[in-house]
Amino acid sequence: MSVKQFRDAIREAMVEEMRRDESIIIMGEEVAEYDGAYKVTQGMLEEFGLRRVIDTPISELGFSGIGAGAAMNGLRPIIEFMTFNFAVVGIDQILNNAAKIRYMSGGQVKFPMVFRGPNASAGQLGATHSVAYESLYAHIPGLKVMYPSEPYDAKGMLKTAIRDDDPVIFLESEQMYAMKQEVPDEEYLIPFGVGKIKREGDDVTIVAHGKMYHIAQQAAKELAKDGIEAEVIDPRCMKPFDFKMVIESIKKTNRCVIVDESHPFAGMAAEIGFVIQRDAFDYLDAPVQRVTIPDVPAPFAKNLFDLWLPGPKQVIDAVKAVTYKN
Amino acid sequence: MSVKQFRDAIREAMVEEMRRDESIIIMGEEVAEYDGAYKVTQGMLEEFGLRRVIDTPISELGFSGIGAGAAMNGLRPIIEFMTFNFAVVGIDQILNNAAKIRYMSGGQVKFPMVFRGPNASAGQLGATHSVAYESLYAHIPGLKVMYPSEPYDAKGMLKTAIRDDDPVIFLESEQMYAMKQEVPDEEYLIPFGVGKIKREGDDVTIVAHGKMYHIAQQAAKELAKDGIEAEVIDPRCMKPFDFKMVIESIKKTNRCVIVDESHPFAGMAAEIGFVIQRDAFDYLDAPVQRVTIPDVPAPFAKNLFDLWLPGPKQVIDAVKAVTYKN
Amino acid sequence: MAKKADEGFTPTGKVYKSTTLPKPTTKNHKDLGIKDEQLPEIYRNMYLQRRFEERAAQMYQKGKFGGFLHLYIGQEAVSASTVHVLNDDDDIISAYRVHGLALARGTSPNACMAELFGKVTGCSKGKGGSMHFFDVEKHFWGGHAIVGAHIPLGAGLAMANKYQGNGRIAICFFGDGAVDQGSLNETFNMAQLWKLPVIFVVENNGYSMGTAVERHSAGQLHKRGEAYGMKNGVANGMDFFSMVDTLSDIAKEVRETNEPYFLEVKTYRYRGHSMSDPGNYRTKEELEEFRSFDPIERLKTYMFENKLVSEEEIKSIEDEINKEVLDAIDFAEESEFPPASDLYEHVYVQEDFPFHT
Amino acid sequence: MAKKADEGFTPTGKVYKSTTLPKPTTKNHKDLGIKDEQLPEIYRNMYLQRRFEERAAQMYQKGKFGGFLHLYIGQEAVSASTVHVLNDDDDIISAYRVHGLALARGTSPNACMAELFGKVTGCSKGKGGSMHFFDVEKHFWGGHAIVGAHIPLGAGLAMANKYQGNGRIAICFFGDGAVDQGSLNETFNMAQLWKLPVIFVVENNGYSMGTAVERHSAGQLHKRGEAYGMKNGVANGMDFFSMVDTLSDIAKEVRETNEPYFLEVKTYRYRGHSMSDPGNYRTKEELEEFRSFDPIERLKTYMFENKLVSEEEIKSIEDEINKEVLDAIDFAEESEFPPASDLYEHVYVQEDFPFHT
Ligand SMILES: Cc1ncc(C[n+]2csc(CCOP(=O)(O)OP(=O)(O)O)c2C)c(N)n1
Ligand SMILES: Cc1ncc(C[n+]2csc(CCOP(=O)(O)OP(=O)(O)O)c2C)c(N)n1
Ligand SMILES: [Mg+2]
Ligand SMILES: [Mg+2]
Repeated sequence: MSVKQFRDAIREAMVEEMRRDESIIIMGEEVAEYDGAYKVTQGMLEEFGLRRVIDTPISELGFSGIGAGAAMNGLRPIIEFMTFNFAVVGIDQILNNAAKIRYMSGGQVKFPMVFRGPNASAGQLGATHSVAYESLYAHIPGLKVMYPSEPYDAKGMLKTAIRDDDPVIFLESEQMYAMKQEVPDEEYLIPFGVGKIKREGDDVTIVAHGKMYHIAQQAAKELAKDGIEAEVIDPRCMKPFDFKMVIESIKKTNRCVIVDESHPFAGMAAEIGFVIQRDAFDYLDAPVQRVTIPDVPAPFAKNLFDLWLPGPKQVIDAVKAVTYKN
Repeated sequence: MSVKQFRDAIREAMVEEMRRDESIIIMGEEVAEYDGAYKVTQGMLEEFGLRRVIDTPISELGFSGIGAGAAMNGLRPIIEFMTFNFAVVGIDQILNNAAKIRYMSGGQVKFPMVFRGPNASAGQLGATHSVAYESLYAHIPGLKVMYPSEPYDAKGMLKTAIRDDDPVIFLESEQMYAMKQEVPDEEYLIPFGVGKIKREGDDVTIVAHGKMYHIAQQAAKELAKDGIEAEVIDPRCMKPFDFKMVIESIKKTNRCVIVDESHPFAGMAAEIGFVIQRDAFDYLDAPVQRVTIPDVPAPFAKNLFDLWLPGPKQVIDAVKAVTYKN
Repeated sequence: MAKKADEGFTPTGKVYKSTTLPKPTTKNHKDLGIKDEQLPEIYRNMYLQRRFEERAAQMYQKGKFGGFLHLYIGQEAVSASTVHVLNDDDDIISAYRVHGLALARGTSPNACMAELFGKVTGCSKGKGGSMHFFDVEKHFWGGHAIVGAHIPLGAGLAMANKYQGNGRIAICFFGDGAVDQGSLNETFNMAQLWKLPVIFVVENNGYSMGTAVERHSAGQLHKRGEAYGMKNGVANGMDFFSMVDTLSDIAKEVRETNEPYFLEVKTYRYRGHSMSDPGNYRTKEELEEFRSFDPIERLKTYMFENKLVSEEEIKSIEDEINKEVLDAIDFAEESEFPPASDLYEHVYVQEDFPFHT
Repeated sequence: MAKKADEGFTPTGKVYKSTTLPKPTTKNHKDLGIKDEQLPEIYRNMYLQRRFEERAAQMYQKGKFGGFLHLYIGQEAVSASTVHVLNDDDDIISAYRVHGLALARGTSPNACMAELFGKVTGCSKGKGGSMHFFDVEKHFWGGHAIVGAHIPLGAGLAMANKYQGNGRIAICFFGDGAVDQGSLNETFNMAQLWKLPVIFVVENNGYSMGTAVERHSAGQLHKRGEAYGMKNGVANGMDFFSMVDTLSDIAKEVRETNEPYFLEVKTYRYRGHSMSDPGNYRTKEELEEFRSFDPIERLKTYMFENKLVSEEEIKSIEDEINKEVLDAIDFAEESEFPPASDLYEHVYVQEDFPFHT
């Protein structure tokens, strides 16, 4: 065990897998000679050389597609997006090629590849640079979507993603890269579709992933002072999603708040909430509530940005609403 | 009043608006000299000339963006996508430029433009050509999304969309283009965010848009034979969405089924269902159910395709489930 | 108000002469290393493509299957020469006008026809249809219908080949309409920068749907490679020998240097863009002119003139093919549709993916 | 296993000499139609850009505002010459390294500084920040931070101008990194085909973040226009006179012919890509060399050598600017943040849009 940053956990997952399997390569902007825009790939060029750690031009469509073509033909590319905001110009390769060609070929082709990089907001970067895209990718059949919130999960999940034969969207966060946690030295893998109860409680279930998981924990601590014990579930994987774990928890707590940084309209929180009301209708003592950003783009100004991004207060308010404590 | 095809209703809306306002242009693949891939723009080149009816190369990113730039600078472009499946390569211009630049400029810029064309499946065209994209666009703040199901609505809504100063995604359907309906000769406009109760009933509310609206009506007719009277709401506009109308209806029926051709995971149906449980929790006698395509890409084979696309039977089953009649 | 510009934007209005063929090669088959006995087989290959599609069109019109149907008729010399020149394990990828190439590569008419019919015996198990033929065992990577979107895939196939050092090259076909997609440029830049062993081929058949080349693409198509320093050239796609002549040099060079090449093939499709296209954008004269260059007739004439084959031999090839194609129709008709469970197959490699609705 | 290719893909390894400047023009200011008394104003313009950004960097380091900060320092001759050559109602659009261009166009230092600070008095009302300066009244269309995504917008501005016949042209700036985005090519094709009056300018400052031009773009950048038959050329962006010389010919021609032009400007950024970039990818020598071409120093020297301005005059310009920039900081500090209600403003033009959560 040793304490590691989130970015180190991700790097280690890649490095260990690349040592194990020579067909893995990584490509993206500034991943090689610059050592990574956020230093996630630091030192990888040195260890694996220019053949396996590949700087690309700013051509997200092109290199996503070249990666997909290489994946069809025997390689296992990891595509790093500097952030997922920039993946939008390349999204056709993800939604149409990586996600659908296997189906259209009757199973003759596979895409053992990972698209990874920071997702969602990272402070005041303006509207185009602050979108949480997990809902959009999870919407598309043919993709798997992982979104860890802690270094331990990140490492085990990324290793699973890299070894998997399906295209995986692996979402990280600039603002989580420096977070630290104990990470085992031995190898471990965390499977798809398995969430984790990270705090136990009987009064309400809070489901929160990515950066919002940490907000949920802060809220849970506050709530405990008021005698409300929240169960905090980090689903970790967006698709497949561990509905079972969430519903089991609700059978106990009868109340649920979902915290999600993506746009509210037809987002992850809507999906989770919909399924809960459908599959746990008789257990709900209150409607499921969601805490998301408002349905507006990200503003630059600090005060507006702070209003925009959900914080513990909104989570607490939502919990009070579902527990009828306000 | 005269009976018109859906495609004629759309064309008339464009033609009437273009006569009224010289700043409106239309651009897209084969819209001019070919008279439209689906003959929606038939005759428009002849009336308005090459200056206003503009054939583009197959460059969805480029012409969406050129249209957006022209919109910033005084024109009111209508961008026709041959289908919305092909808009994916140009989606960055929609999600980031048309949707967000106004916000980032503090309101100095506007995008009075319409992106329109057929959406969703149109028979056996394979996985990349059969996606219903309404959920994806409705997810993005800054866009408005309309999706009419009948010629009358189509005309009045498209005129509203063209006159509006915000970017509007206007979704049509190849398979609805030949549908006919009485359409008034006088001008009329249908506002954003206003649904329509197209069949009244007390037993269950069915919410269905686009092609699925017609499936819902077929199901409602069948159900009536069994003495179940469904209220069928066509929301018409995806964003803003007429939640009020749906919730009022549920206060009467206490049950709801949503029919939606988009992918289920974090789709329109999830959003509608989530909001219903949140805002009408105490009125629900059964969980809200959704009828969507399965969470897989569109298959080609006729038998699989027919299994894939929701039909009246699935709607009837869902209604039976929420009315506890099975 | 400001004075209006009178002119429109896109160049217009008249029907264009869509494309001009370069002169065919003067080399004969021996010069090109083609043995006498190979010629009838090449003829068979092209004739199969033609006959298959003629029958497919009939079946489509009879309502035997749905979806789009884009015919390759007129362009068969391109596919046949490609398969002739390349090694069997070189990687081929193309757009949605793809029946000819699949048949040329050796995918059976049965599997192809069954795919059109959406049967489980189809080359894509009935999951892809006309636009998505795949035969990966034969290094045939489909069948892609988002215009331009498979161009990066073609480069990716080549990247994997280079990485693995397996000596294979890739060839990536697309239509003149695809040249306007930015995917081409992003790919060209990386292919050149990274020295990827890939031949990009634009099959310039004069039209992107109803839009003549000059109306959708500024400049000459093959010049699009020059900006990147990519070697490029033009070939006559209506003549099998010309294609072989050009392609074999290119393939050799690409294999040796690992550097990409961009070839513009001038060709022509006799039929409409798809079955619903009346083709009003071109003149009958143009169509007739190109029909007079028919690659299949041309090869036949060559063989007759050089006494390399008898009328009977040709007849028996044609009869065999005709029968093969009719058999393929029977095969397709009699084949089963995919089982219902196939709806959930081939989405993920993972077998127990927990689908939810 | 197959033999592995030893080499990598992207050209590597060493630090490249990023860019080579073309020879500066030999014309003097009179040859270029610049009046004596305009020169100090031009100096003022460039010096303002420089000083503003130096102070902005200080404020950033003090933590006065957040987000990214990309400095234009070294490239000021490009913005200043653009504004000098173009009409005030010609339309300008650029990427995210945009402070210099906004200031050159006349957006007040107050509004610019306040925007950095995210204040409601900012040129984008605090909604955009450093990368998204807008001043539409001055025909300055932003500030765009998705690399390459504003290139079609630039052509669209020109399309509207041509449609309206208003005599205005558009100019669209982007970095060398943006040249690799397919948006450029799709736009170039249509701009050429449709004859749009737009000047595309790549500010080739040698690097896209840490990647030297030769490592990210195959071939010479300005050649990217040639494939489309687009006129193109290269200019020395470190020299104001050279820029004026080139740009005024281009602007004249574009205005007269409605045809686009692609200009590659060779320039250099002295600072890192953004504030967090240590710049290890280049040598100190290279940086020093380019500093020796400093466009501001160069103009000052020219004025001194030609006795067009006195030391005192320069000093007083600099003092005024220094004060103006300090005042701008005060202005920004004292300005209000946007009201909370602004969160929901400027999403839609429609005033009563029913937001829901
Ligand atoms: C991105 C995209 N836009 C539009 C279409 C619709 N479409 C299909 S084929 C076609 C014309 C393509 O012409 P070309 O590339 O010349 O190929 P050809 O049909 O001549 O073989 C168009 C516009 C599409 N499939 N994908
Ligand atoms: C589509 C996209 N990909 C990646 C980025 C991240 N990014 C921002 S600036 C930049 C480098 C751009 O370099 P260049 O175009 O040369 O402009 P310069 O910074 O030199 O002015 C990168 C990679 C982005 N903003 N957008
Ligand atoms: Mg063509
Ligand atoms: Mg640069």
